[in-house]
Amino acid sequence: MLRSIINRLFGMLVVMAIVVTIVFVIVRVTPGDPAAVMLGPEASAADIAALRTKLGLDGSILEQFGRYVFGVVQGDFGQSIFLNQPVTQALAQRAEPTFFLTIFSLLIATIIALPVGILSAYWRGSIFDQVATTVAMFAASVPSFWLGLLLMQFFAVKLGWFDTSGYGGPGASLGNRLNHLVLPALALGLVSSALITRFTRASMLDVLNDDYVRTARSKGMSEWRVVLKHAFKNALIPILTVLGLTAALLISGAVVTETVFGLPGVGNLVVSAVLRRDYPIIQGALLVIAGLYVLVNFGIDMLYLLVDPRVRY
Amino acid sequence: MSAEVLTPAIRDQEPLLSVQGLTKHFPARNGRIVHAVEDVSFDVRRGSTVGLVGESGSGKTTAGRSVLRLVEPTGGKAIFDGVDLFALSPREMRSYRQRLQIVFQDPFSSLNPRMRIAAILGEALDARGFPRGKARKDRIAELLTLVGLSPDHATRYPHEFSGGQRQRIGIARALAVEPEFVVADEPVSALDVSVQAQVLNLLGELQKKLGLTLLFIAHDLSVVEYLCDEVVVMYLGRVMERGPSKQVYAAPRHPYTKALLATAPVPDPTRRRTHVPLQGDIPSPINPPSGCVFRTRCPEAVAACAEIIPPVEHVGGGHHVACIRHNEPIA
Amino acid sequence: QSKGGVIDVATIGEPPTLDPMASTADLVGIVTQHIYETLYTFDKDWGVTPLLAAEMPQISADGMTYTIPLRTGIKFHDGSDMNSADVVASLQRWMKVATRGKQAAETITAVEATDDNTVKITLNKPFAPLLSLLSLNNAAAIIIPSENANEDPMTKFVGTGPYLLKERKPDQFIQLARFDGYKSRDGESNGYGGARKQYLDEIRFVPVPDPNTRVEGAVSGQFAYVDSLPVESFEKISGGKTAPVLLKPFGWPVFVLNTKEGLNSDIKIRKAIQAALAPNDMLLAAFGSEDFFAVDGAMYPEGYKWHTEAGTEPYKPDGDTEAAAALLKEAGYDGSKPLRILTSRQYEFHYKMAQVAAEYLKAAGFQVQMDVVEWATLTKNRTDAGLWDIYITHSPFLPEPSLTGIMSDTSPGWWVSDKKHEVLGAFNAESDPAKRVALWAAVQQAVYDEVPAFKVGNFNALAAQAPNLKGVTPAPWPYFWNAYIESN
Amino acid sequence: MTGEIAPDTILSVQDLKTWFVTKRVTAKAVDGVTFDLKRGQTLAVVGESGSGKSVTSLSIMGLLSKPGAIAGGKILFRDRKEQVHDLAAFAPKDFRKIRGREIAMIFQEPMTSLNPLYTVGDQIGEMIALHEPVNRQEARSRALAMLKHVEIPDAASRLDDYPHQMSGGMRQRVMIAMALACSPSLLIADEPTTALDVTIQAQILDLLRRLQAEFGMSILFITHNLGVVAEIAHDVVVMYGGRVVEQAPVNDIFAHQRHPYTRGLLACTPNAARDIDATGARHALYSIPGSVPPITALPPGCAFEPRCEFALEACRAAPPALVAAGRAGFSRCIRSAEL
Amino acid sequence: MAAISTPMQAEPGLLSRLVTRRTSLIGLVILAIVALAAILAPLIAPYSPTKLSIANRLHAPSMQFLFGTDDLGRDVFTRMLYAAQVSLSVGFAVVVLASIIGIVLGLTSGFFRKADAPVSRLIDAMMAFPDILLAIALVAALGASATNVVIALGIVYAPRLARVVRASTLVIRELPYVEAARALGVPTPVILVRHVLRNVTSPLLVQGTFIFANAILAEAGLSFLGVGISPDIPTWGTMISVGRQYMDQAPWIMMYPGGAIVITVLSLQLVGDGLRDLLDPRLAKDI
Ligand SMILES: Nc1ncnc2c1ncn2[C@@H]1O[C@H](COP(=O)(O)OP(=O)(O)OP(=O)(O)O)[C@@H](O)[C@H]1O
Ligand SMILES: Nc1ncnc2c1ncn2[C@@H]1O[C@H](COP(=O)(O)OP(=O)(O)OP(=O)(O)O)[C@@H](O)[C@H]1O
Ligand SMILES: [Mg+2]
Ligand SMILES: [Mg+2]
Ligand code: NI
Repeated sequence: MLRSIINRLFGMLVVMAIVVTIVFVIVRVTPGDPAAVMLGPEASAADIAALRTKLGLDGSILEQFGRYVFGVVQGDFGQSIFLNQPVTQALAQRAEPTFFLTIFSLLIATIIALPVGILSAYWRGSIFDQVATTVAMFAASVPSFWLGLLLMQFFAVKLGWFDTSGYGGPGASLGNRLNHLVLPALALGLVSSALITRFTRASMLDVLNDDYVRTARSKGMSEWRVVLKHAFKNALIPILTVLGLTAALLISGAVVTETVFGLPGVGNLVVSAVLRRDYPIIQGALLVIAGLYVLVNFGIDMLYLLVDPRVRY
Repeated sequence: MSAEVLTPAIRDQEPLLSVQGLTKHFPARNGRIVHAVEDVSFDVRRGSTVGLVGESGSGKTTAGRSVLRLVEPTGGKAIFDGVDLFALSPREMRSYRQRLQIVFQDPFSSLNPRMRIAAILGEALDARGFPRGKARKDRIAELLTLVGLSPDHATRYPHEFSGGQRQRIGIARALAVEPEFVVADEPVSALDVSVQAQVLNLLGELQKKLGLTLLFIAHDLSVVEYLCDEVVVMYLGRVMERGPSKQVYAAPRHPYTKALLATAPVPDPTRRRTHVPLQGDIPSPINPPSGCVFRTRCPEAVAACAEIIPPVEHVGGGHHVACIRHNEPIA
Repeated sequence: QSKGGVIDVATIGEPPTLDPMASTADLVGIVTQHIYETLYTFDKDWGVTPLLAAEMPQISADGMTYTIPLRTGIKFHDGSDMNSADVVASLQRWMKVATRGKQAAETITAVEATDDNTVKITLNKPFAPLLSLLSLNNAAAIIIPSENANEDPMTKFVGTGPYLLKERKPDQFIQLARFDGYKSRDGESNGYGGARKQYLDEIRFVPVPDPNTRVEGAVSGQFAYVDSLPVESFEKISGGKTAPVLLKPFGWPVFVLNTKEGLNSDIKIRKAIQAALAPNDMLLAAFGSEDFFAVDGAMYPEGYKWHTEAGTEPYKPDGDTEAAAALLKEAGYDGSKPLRILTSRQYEFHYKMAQVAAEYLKAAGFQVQMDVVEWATLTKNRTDAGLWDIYITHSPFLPEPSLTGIMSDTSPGWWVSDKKHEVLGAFNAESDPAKRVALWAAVQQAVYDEVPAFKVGNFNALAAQAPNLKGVTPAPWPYFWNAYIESN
Repeated sequence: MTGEIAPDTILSVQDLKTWFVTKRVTAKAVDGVTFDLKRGQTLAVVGESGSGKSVTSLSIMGLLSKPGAIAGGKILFRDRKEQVHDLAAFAPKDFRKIRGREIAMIFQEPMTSLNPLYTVGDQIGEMIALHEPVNRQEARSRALAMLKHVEIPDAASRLDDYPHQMSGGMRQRVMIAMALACSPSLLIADEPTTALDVTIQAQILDLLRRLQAEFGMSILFITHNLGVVAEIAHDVVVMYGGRVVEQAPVNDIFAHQRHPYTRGLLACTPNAARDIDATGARHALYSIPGSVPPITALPPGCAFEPRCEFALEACRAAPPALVAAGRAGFSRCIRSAEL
Repeated sequence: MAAISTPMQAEPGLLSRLVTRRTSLIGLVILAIVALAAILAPLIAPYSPTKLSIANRLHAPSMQFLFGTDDLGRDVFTRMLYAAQVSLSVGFAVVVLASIIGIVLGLTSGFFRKADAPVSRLIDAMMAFPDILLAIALVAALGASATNVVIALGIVYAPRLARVVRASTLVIRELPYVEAARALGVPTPVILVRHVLRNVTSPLLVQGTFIFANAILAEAGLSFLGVGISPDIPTWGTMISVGRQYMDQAPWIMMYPGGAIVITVLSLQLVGDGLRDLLDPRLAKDI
């Protein structure tokens, strides 16, 4: 078992190596010059060239790649061109809102999705099922930014319950900061609850048809116990995978939502970095997010070990 | 009811196929090995039917597929008509393919659901370069008639047929290339009892009509006794006993064969079995027992059984046994 | 007017740097002018007035030597005193690092300290814009401690301004706090000049890059001051918790033409473009209502001393499609080569003007190709003459006309001609302000004759301000010394 | 709590109809099934795939899944207190008192019928805890005792195994242990040996026979293998197309079939003693022509009529009734007397 | 059973079975209407989608302008019709591109054991990027244009399809009919196309429908962030992104295209769901 964990870890490294390469390639073929942006509208070509040299943007692509990989391996993602600080620091500073946003929306999504999914699978074809499925499908069809805009318009602008944007000023309390996450988390959570609901329903349907559920019933236990103890625990295994996937989707959603709500998170950072041609930031963020995703998946694989006795790598 | 008498297979000819020391290992998790087939040898005479029986997981299917090189064997030889099939390059093997065919167990997954019957049979005809046009249409009709279907079934899709009919189509596909040798892998186990007999009769008929040589894989001992001239009994990848059906059934020499015959349920309430000779389960082929693989369940095992792998010995009349105690008189 | 209070100011984004020498971006200037100070600055009439200098310089008769007396007792944020050595080091850094400094460096032969509190600048020819260059807050000639002057990029943000940098969280806020050691000039405040009062305890600049989010923020009253709002949200803001502030006029959108390569190297084509464009529709589409723009061909609007109508006849508010078509024909344009308009959506009004312009250009017979790219790409691509024929930008009305982009031979557009050099040279060499106004008319005439760029008109800027925030003077680069919270 | 049921009978299914009604079709999966099961005896239900065996057993357990529902008939069951219930009229929650405690069930697929996430000890213990007031410890020791009953070698160490760690035969033993944990009076076994090898099948059959002697429960044994029937049954019910075509004591059925279908079934299984003569010549097997019709397209008359060599015009008109035939049996054939 | 006429309908009358499901029918009808509107746009649109008319800017919906006008005086209804053309074509093109890449990758890794590990790792790596983020980076890299958005989204969604194809291929590869073909000596490419590819169409169809829906949403997201299709090409996404500034004064500019997205994506999901229920044997077994 230890050996297979090591195997998986190795596989993870291979995936990360590919990720690093993909990231580098994508970012470096991008047109647009960070030096020109930094120097402002009236900079001269010579100034720009000088800055490029200083930023290490010269040399062949291969050289740049070599330097980059060398840095990454040492945990050095480079220096943000625009922000003039190490990429790791820039990312760390923005991790909090993204982290909480992801967690909250995942929580909201799960709290809505699991019960609804379970019940609509159980009452398959009932009015409840039809309504729940339709609502879920509706939620999955709404662009999250659009929902965010509507929520902002209503709760923040009309009712004034929340700030429209930002993440509190300097020294804002944690509570104050988290207050800024209510609307974005709601927008994201609602949209992603749809996916989890549908998936929960599907895997419950699957499991409810399994033989051991029939066995459980034949033992004379209550339906509720059949559903929760015997069916749901089995359905949970594929649902775990989807939760991992949703976490990735949420980061995607966060990119747009953070922009709508002006949250100083990683997503926002990436979008502005794209506009600012801040290569190291884009690389670093893509790398960290992809790395997190790979890690989350690894974690989920490990969770399987706990939940599912059949899995022995 | 008048039964048609079918001529039994021509005996005592050179074997069409001679399997020698066939071994197949599959890789398993964590670098371990599944010993699916281990040093299996048997001959199949031209025009005869050889039955391959054994419990689930004993390597029957793998042996059959290895001979056709549908899985690449790990070792051994399969001398077919004087040529070792295992020594052929993939390209050379292509030209042998149509001489050896296979019929599968599951009548549902053995036909591509998206192809019409004509296309399924046509694919087989293509394989031997059959020309297109009217001749092909006639040939398809002929094949369908041969297996007891109607020529106008050619335009239908597999899901429009019952299990028995599908099995007939599978047989027609195998026969389309006019093979000399057919592996029939449990062709009737998935069928309803009332249809099994139809398919068995068809196989018997075809064999006679076309002079086919048949390797018939089965679970069901009574079917093998009925259909096969010779029988090979396998257990955990190895041959326990083989020989002419009559002899093996009448006087089994290996404890495993005896146990199998004793446990097979017979539709006769007056002959109820009183004791169960075999205890326990078939061990894992990943680490089979040392020595005789059967010893862990063998009612007659002695300490020596764990020491040596019993050689397959000839006990007369083509009857072979792999048991160190086969000469001892046993109660 | 009491001390105290903290304000949040929403800005259009995160400044790329807090080193105002290193950037000409308006945003950098807005934020850093609170931290650093220059020797001179502008009063409310855009006249140059001393800031860290004790008074206006003594200019030698030949206009080649500037002797600048410094104020004494000025402290840097790190507690050290400012002296002439710091000023010399800072100006030298400026000439090396800042684009405007480099421009000035061409005429500057020496910067030296004559004593502890006097600095002398020697030129190789008269150069009238020098004082304006020293006064501007972007690519600014800020004064920093000499020991920091060797740094590039700058890592210690130490200035003499009324507010010092307390904390910066990129993309979250830049927190400035009152500098207790600040020594204000005496007397009244006058524009950027005169006394600077430090009522507020803290000023926080919060980047809100999305204009709509800024609007929402303004409406919901989340910020004390919101900069750079889309003018069309005027009404919406009026209904909200902060009051709209219209800065009228703020600046001018401009279509810069590539005189170096491609279609627009032919002056006839440039003339055709000049005739084809219809500023009226372009501005209306871009700014929504006449309240927010003015159709005006003069390069400086009325109210500026530089205002003149000289040469503006070709500027036709509704365009002259026929004249343009005729010019095109004369130029022998066959429509096979597209006119490439390079623009971005960073500023939505650029893009809208481009869309309307494209329609008018097509009507005149042009084949038009719109290259809508990100601002970052635009700033890169515009430096490559092979990539574009027109690019769109805008500028505030700079206090010194010669600082305008097209006046530089090397800035994208690359307008170079004998006529230009003649009129601009005369303008730059003249140091008498009155005479310079007359000379400017000739420059404007040349711009209209040779069409290196097309000025679309004047536009207003919208900001929003909390009702209890007082003492903020509307300005293109808003500043918050002198501002205070009115307690009720 | 009604019903006519003989005193020695524990289960009496009377004209049971279980239909699957959808918008498009009505599948009469069970359409008039009648049989009696005597106390302490084994009744085998044989029939080919799709003949309605499983649906019958699920109807008895109240485990039908949508859209299946009982459309008519009675399922009279005598519980331990000698009370007779009509299970066909039970509400879902009434079944909870019956299942596990009075009637237990084992299924065809030992591989999938146990919950993969719980140990076998937990699953047997759960059955006990559901019906009897025991604490964890007791449940566990009872589970262990049951494992020993079903002859699992080294039972104590297997108690904490997960199902996937066991072979098919072992799992089926666990299923049996679980089913018998609360000593039900009726055990329904739906093809419990079909998925197993012959050697294992023999072990399981043997085990069931011995447990029956020990626990005294009645067994409703579903299979399609006539050999197995001969091994284990006291009485036999033959089903075809959702109907009972013949019921008789086991010896009678094999000796003398009163329905052409039963006769055909027996004739078509190869039997070397019968089908190969002394010279080694092989006779063609008897075969029933055609194939089993889909349940949704049964002929209007006798379901077997299209394949029957004895069919008459009258067979086509209406389904024949189940009539007494032979010593103690019934047959659904108008010519049963002639056979 | 009646003989069936076209080979694509080996699953007999997929369409006809689909329309018997109420929800799928609703989805199909909406889709048909949207598609028809898109195709017939030049015929039914009352105005030009590109011609500016500054004088008419920000007209509220009225009889003259059904859905009002936008900031440059263009008729929103007209633009929505043309936007449907672009949004649907983008979505469809993404599906086609993703399918091509996905099929190649999926078949390769599913059928050839040697290729499985490297290709699977590549797929894993690509799946590690959140879709919008990867799309943004790709569009930024390639330059913002409709073609590049399609390419970027195609690349983003290809791994998902590849996984579906791979999973099905792994199953089909082991099926007896594939083995039968091998036993007959049918060449591998033929087996791949005739036996494997044909039988992965069902899961591909289901997944493709959902990717179609996702692609429309993603395109809107990209355009909203300003890194998508050039805003002078009307798509629902670009329309919202322009309309956002006028959310207050002229909510119709963003409301109608937003509604169009919701409805179209919803109907695609309804159809996809229906298809899955019909084609996915796991769920089909109890219908
Ligand atoms: N492709 C494979 N990879 C790994 N192991 C395999 C593979 N095919 C078969 N095996 C293993 O090889 C052994 C023999 O299998 P095989 O299918 O030949 O048995 P069989 O006698 O045909 O059984 P059955 O009666 O169930 O068909 C089994 O343990 C099986 O799990
Ligand atoms: N949920 C269902 N919906 C519709 N028809 C069903 C359903 N369950 C069973 N049937 C039908 O009822 C008929 C009888 O099925 P049943 O499972 O009882 O057969 P069986 O005799 O147990 O067969 P097998 O030997 O294959 O287990 C079959 O034709 C089957 O298709
Ligand atoms: Mg097999
Ligand atoms: Mg059944
Ligand atoms: Ni006879």
